Amino acid sequence: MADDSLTDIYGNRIGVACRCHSDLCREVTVSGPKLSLRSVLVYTCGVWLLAYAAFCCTENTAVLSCAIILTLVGLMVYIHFFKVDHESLLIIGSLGVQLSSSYASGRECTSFIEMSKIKDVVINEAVYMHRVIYYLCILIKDPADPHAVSSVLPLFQSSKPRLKCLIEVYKTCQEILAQS
Amino acid sequence: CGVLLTTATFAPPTPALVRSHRATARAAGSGRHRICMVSDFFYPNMGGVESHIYQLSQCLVEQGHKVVIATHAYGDRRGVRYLTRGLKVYYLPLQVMYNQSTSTTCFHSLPLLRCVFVRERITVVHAHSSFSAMAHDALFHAKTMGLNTVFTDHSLFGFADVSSVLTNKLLTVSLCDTNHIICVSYTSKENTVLRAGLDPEIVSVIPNAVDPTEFTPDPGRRDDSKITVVVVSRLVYRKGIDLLGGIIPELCAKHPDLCFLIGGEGPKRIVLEEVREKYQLHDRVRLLGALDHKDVRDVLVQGHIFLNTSLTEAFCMAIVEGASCGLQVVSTCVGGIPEVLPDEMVTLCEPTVRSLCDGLEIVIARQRSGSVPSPASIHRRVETLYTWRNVAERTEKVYNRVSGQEVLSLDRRLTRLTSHCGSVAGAIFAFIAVLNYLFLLLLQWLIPDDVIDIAIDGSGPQSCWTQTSSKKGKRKANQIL
Amino acid sequence: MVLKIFFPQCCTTADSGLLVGCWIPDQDSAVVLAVVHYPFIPGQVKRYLTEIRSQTDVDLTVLGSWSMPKEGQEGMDSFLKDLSTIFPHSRWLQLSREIGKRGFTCQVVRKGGMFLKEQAKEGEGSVRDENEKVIIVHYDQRKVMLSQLHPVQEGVSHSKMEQSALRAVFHTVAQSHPLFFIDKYDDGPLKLTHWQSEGREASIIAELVKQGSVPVCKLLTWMLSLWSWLGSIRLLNVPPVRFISSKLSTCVQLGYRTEHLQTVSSTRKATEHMEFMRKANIFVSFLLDMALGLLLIAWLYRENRIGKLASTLVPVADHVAKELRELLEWLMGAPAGLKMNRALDQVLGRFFIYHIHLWISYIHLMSPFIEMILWYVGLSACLGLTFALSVLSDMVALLTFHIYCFYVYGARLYCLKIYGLSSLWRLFRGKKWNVLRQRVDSCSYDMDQLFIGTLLFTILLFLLPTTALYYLVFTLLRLVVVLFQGLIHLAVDLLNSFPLFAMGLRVCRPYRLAEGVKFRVLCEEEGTPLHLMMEINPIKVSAVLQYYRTPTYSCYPRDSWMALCKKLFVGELIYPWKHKTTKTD
Amino acid sequence: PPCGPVENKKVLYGRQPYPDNYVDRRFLAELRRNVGVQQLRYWSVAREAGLVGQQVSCVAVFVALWSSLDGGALPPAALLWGGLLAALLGYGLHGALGGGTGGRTRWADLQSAAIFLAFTFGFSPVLKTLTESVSTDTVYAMSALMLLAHLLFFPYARPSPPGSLSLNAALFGSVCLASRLPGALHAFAMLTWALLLFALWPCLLQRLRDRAPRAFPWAAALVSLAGVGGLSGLWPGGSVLLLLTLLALTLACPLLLVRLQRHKDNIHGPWDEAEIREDLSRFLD
Repeated sequence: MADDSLTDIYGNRIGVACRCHSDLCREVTVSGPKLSLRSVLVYTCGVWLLAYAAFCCTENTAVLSCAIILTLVGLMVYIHFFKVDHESLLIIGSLGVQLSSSYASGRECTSFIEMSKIKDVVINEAVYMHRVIYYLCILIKDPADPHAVSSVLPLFQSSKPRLKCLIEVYKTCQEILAQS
Repeated sequence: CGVLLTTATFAPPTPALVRSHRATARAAGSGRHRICMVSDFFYPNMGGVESHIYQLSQCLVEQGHKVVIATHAYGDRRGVRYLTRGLKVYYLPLQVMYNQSTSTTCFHSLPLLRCVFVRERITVVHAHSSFSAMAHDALFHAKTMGLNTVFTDHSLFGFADVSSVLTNKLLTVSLCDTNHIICVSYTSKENTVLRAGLDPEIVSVIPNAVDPTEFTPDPGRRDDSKITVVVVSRLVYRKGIDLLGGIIPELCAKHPDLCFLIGGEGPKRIVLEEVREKYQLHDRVRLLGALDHKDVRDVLVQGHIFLNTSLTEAFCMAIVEGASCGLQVVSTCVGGIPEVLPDEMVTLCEPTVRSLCDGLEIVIARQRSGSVPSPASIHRRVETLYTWRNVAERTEKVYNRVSGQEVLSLDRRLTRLTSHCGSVAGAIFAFIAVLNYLFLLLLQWLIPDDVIDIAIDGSGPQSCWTQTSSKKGKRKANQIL
Repeated sequence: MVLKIFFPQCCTTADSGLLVGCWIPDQDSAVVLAVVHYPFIPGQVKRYLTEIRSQTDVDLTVLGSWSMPKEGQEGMDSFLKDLSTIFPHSRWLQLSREIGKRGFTCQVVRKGGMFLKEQAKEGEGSVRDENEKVIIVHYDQRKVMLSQLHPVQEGVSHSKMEQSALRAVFHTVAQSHPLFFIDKYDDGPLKLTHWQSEGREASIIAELVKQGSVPVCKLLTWMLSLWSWLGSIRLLNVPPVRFISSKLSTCVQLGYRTEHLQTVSSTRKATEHMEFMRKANIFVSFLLDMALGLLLIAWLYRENRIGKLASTLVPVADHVAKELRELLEWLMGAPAGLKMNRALDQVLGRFFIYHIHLWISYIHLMSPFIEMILWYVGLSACLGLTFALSVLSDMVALLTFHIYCFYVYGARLYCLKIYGLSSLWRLFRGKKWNVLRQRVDSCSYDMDQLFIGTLLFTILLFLLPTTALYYLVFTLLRLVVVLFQGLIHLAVDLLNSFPLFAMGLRVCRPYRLAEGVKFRVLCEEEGTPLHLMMEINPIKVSAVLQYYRTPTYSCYPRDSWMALCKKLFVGELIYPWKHKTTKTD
Repeated sequence: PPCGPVENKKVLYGRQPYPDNYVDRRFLAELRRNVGVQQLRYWSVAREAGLVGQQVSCVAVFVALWSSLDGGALPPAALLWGGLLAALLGYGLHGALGGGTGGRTRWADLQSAAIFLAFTFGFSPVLKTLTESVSTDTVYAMSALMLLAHLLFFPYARPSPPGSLSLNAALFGSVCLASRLPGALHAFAMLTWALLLFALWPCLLQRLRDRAPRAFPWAAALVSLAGVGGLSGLWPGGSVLLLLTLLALTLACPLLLVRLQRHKDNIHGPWDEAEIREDLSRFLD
């Protein structure tokens, strides 16, 4: 399923890999665009130039050191908390679905949803940032009423693949869900 | 993260289906249109415009057209929903300003509406109601994007005061380059032609309709030991509630067996309450408060006479509904009302207490003598007068005509605006049109059309809405209606 | 159906034997708890299982067999199959490991009825179920046993609990706690492999501490009951005393501390997780508080710091008074070129200056005793840092009482003016406020009403700037004091409510507080079932704060900033505390 | 285009033999222009405009009085006596014109008068300090604004119960002006006159207009004359300006209105919202 033509909703290329561990267990990994060195450099240079301009005006070296610390901390915070490297979805038949997203710094956020709580996996439409997009989501059962949906959990929130990719993932999910 | 959730779901489309969508991306002229209805007024709001849009869309879907509806978000109801037969409704998050109408800036709604038009591959944009800012915005954007436009006017306007002068100017601007306009009655057509300075040839008269199966008579429900007059309307000045406040004591004094059943809510309720208080009519005048659409029929069938006291009305759906339930109709003779029902089915009066009382007395006397036709026969007659299928067929003709026309290019549009709308307003709106076009170019650069996913059709020739695959959507639709 | 077998990590290298564990009803999963090694006598195994079953709530059974082939030990298969006839079961698991392979295979033998037995010509009384798929989930027995799944569900009956396989697994492993305390090296008749609790010796010390804490707790409880009896006697419940004590933060803090100590010292064993955590949190923050308080005392009572403090206090008060007097004099002139009403200005200014005079003479009257008061007050720190801070807050409140008075006068005057002006403004426009309909109605006034209303309106309007300026200045002063007090309250609240124990647990033993689990695919070998590793997903730090925060008064919703600004504009009084008590009374 | 003997009926039920956008010759046949527009006559308009003129003059009279009091040309006692005389005369005239007292007894009138006098007298010393720190320009600007507001919001159609906003604005302006006067008695006299001019005079004028329509223009002319005359002693340029304004208001503006009447083009048709012409409040009272 490694397809080069898959893009996210902004038209950036994304990588999608599907691993088949057994007929009960699939893992789909969607990796967004890598942190580009160019943009990092551009931002860093921008901040430093600003700092240098401020330094020329104020003649205070604290401005420069401040700018350096600011860029470093900002980069670290961005890498650690915001920049998602890849998101993966591990579906284990009759056990549950595990969502994990790894950040560029290597931090990983994982959550596991048991099969007994999952009502279905569906493709849905939503209004997002002045456009209407498709997204994949898990419908969570209402514990009080097994036929009702208590909440909706969107998948691939940061990579936001387009419909073509979503349909592939959807089919994979449905295959496993149908078995159990 | 700002994701707004929707509730409807659908089954997986096969890849072959998706491909076929792409292949027929611009298959206009095949007799099947992809229509986007835009209005601020739609369910869960209730009223004439709302049910017009819904019923018309349903009939068009039945004819094999693809229809989507765009409206603004109502409270929690935002995102995308599906109604019966895969009719898709976009509840877009636009700010509501006054009376359920959104604010207009001519720009801020462009990104969302463009996204809807592109992903649904819309060919005709059909806007409804001149009170709806979103409808005018959509017309403006659709023309910028080179789509054909149709506008339906549901209301009448005067020419006397300052506010109507301003709104008429805006209507002139909005309609001067719209392909076709639909009015609901001949009076409404004259009014619209005068207000917007239009060529009457591009204005069609297509009336509203009533779903006759929803309004069936049930003579067993009414109490024949007395005579009941039913009024169902919003209790506002324009509906002539002040007149009603004069009629009630006059007639109740004369006829001890007369009862009034009044459904609806509004600021003029206080007038009716005061009348009821003063003349001690608590057992004979019942105020039911706001009614759900589904309860209207149950109220109507309890009465013998339907009374309409409106002071202005483009096309009065209420009297058709009343007649469809087999009631005798008494109405004021204003606006398009004389065109609506044949003379033998309605008693028309001047909008004064005296005249309305006289009209009611005639009907009461007729009712007493038993010389009125039976409710069932009246219903059978009304059934043939207005049907949504007829409305849809006539609207379809308008679409066919419109889709053959070319949309004005920007330079011709500017010429039209400046020549047609007066020098000042024309210049201003020509400038706005240019800005809007530039904004569209910017959006197309930021998110090119081919990055926007083509939506899976819920209705139309390639509809994936089938009985088996859409149980959930069906259930949701039933909850909505 | 898919069968899930939860297999402890420590048993993967165990010798061959019987799998002991339990089936989880409805969920189609089995939890393996231990392996019983050869040789054993079946009767003994059965007796042992019933013994354990009586100790725990777990329905412990023999699940199947485990074979771990070693060099020179072949041909166990037939023996293992024979075992299935000895122990009653509906499904018999046969897990076997092969030499040189990491994964192991599993066969499920389902017991058939008589009919099936005849059909299957093998004559073994069982039928192999080929369709059944198996997932083997490895888990760390110790971590699973000790961890607590969140959100905590306690006191909820099993029927109401959501049907969750994982929760059931965690519950089972935690319940079979007694199983793991049987020593590996005991010369019992059975040899088992499972996670082994270590350090009996350390637990002896813990036991001793537990035993010793009981009389301490009893003593504490008795003292506390005495204390609360003292608090409940009639004298302290007279309205003014109660009002004052509810406004003094020291008294409030005293109340909290008593309540906390009562919780900690109750001799009843904390059986439920939340209760235990609450006790532990309170105890740890109490200890920290005491330690900080003692540190403060150690610093304060050295090198005559109290004396120095006292000697600076009076000049500071003098200085403040002088500044205030200057401020008032500035206000009585033409401050910032504003157009004030001179007569009103003078009256207000003199009134306030007189107040300052009163206050400063009171301070001077007190000055000989200040050092002594400070010395005694400083001792309160031995009750904990929170007490010292609360006392400080109260002292600030008392010492800035004049500012509070100014503020109240200013606010009342201003409030009255605003109220009058707003209603007269409506009269000015020919409107009035309809109380019944909650809206502004138009109204035709009499001519004399209009005349007097306008006269008053004019006068009030021209006097407004003067009052507003006084109000503004004193509100700013008051806000500074309130801000200071608020900071102190925040610190006290943090010390009181911070779940220190839970936080420590989260940092040092992340598996103890679990948000859920995560799975890792272990190995994929042809012919073996899917092997997953189940790891504990520790709870987020923010969630720890949310769950285990000791509730205090700051948890109640506060005024929003908009509401505060509106109050300030209208001239309502603002306080650092909530009017919680007045509402409930 | 269909052509046949079938006439296109203007009804919506039943199918027509024409397309939906067909325009027949009766299209816009019911359009009416300028329905029910009443023709204005110059002199009646001018007569009504006299009311506006006299109200402007009232303000001028008030300003003239204040100015002469401020300059010391007029002693406050004389003004008070004059006020008393005017009040008594006016009250007598009001009574003489009859037409019912509107439910007010003499006792109530006396009470009101007592309240006016007591409050004004009580507050007039306070007034003096009130605007002390406010600069004179500000006070003048505020008074001018308020008197202008009085003129703008005055209920010219029916001046008898004076409109709250206009009366209040006038009183506010006069309090501002009175606070600039040298003494408490001055302020008291000024406020009394404000009351006479802005509150009581319109009532009398309304009574005059109802009962003695012939006397009304003369009363208006008298006030106008008083305004012009009063101002001429203090500021001749101002009086000329006032005279011109009065002329423009009473003579030129009505002429303009009558001339513009010809260009009126009001469209009416069946789409107009029906008006309720009858008085429906009779059902509720």
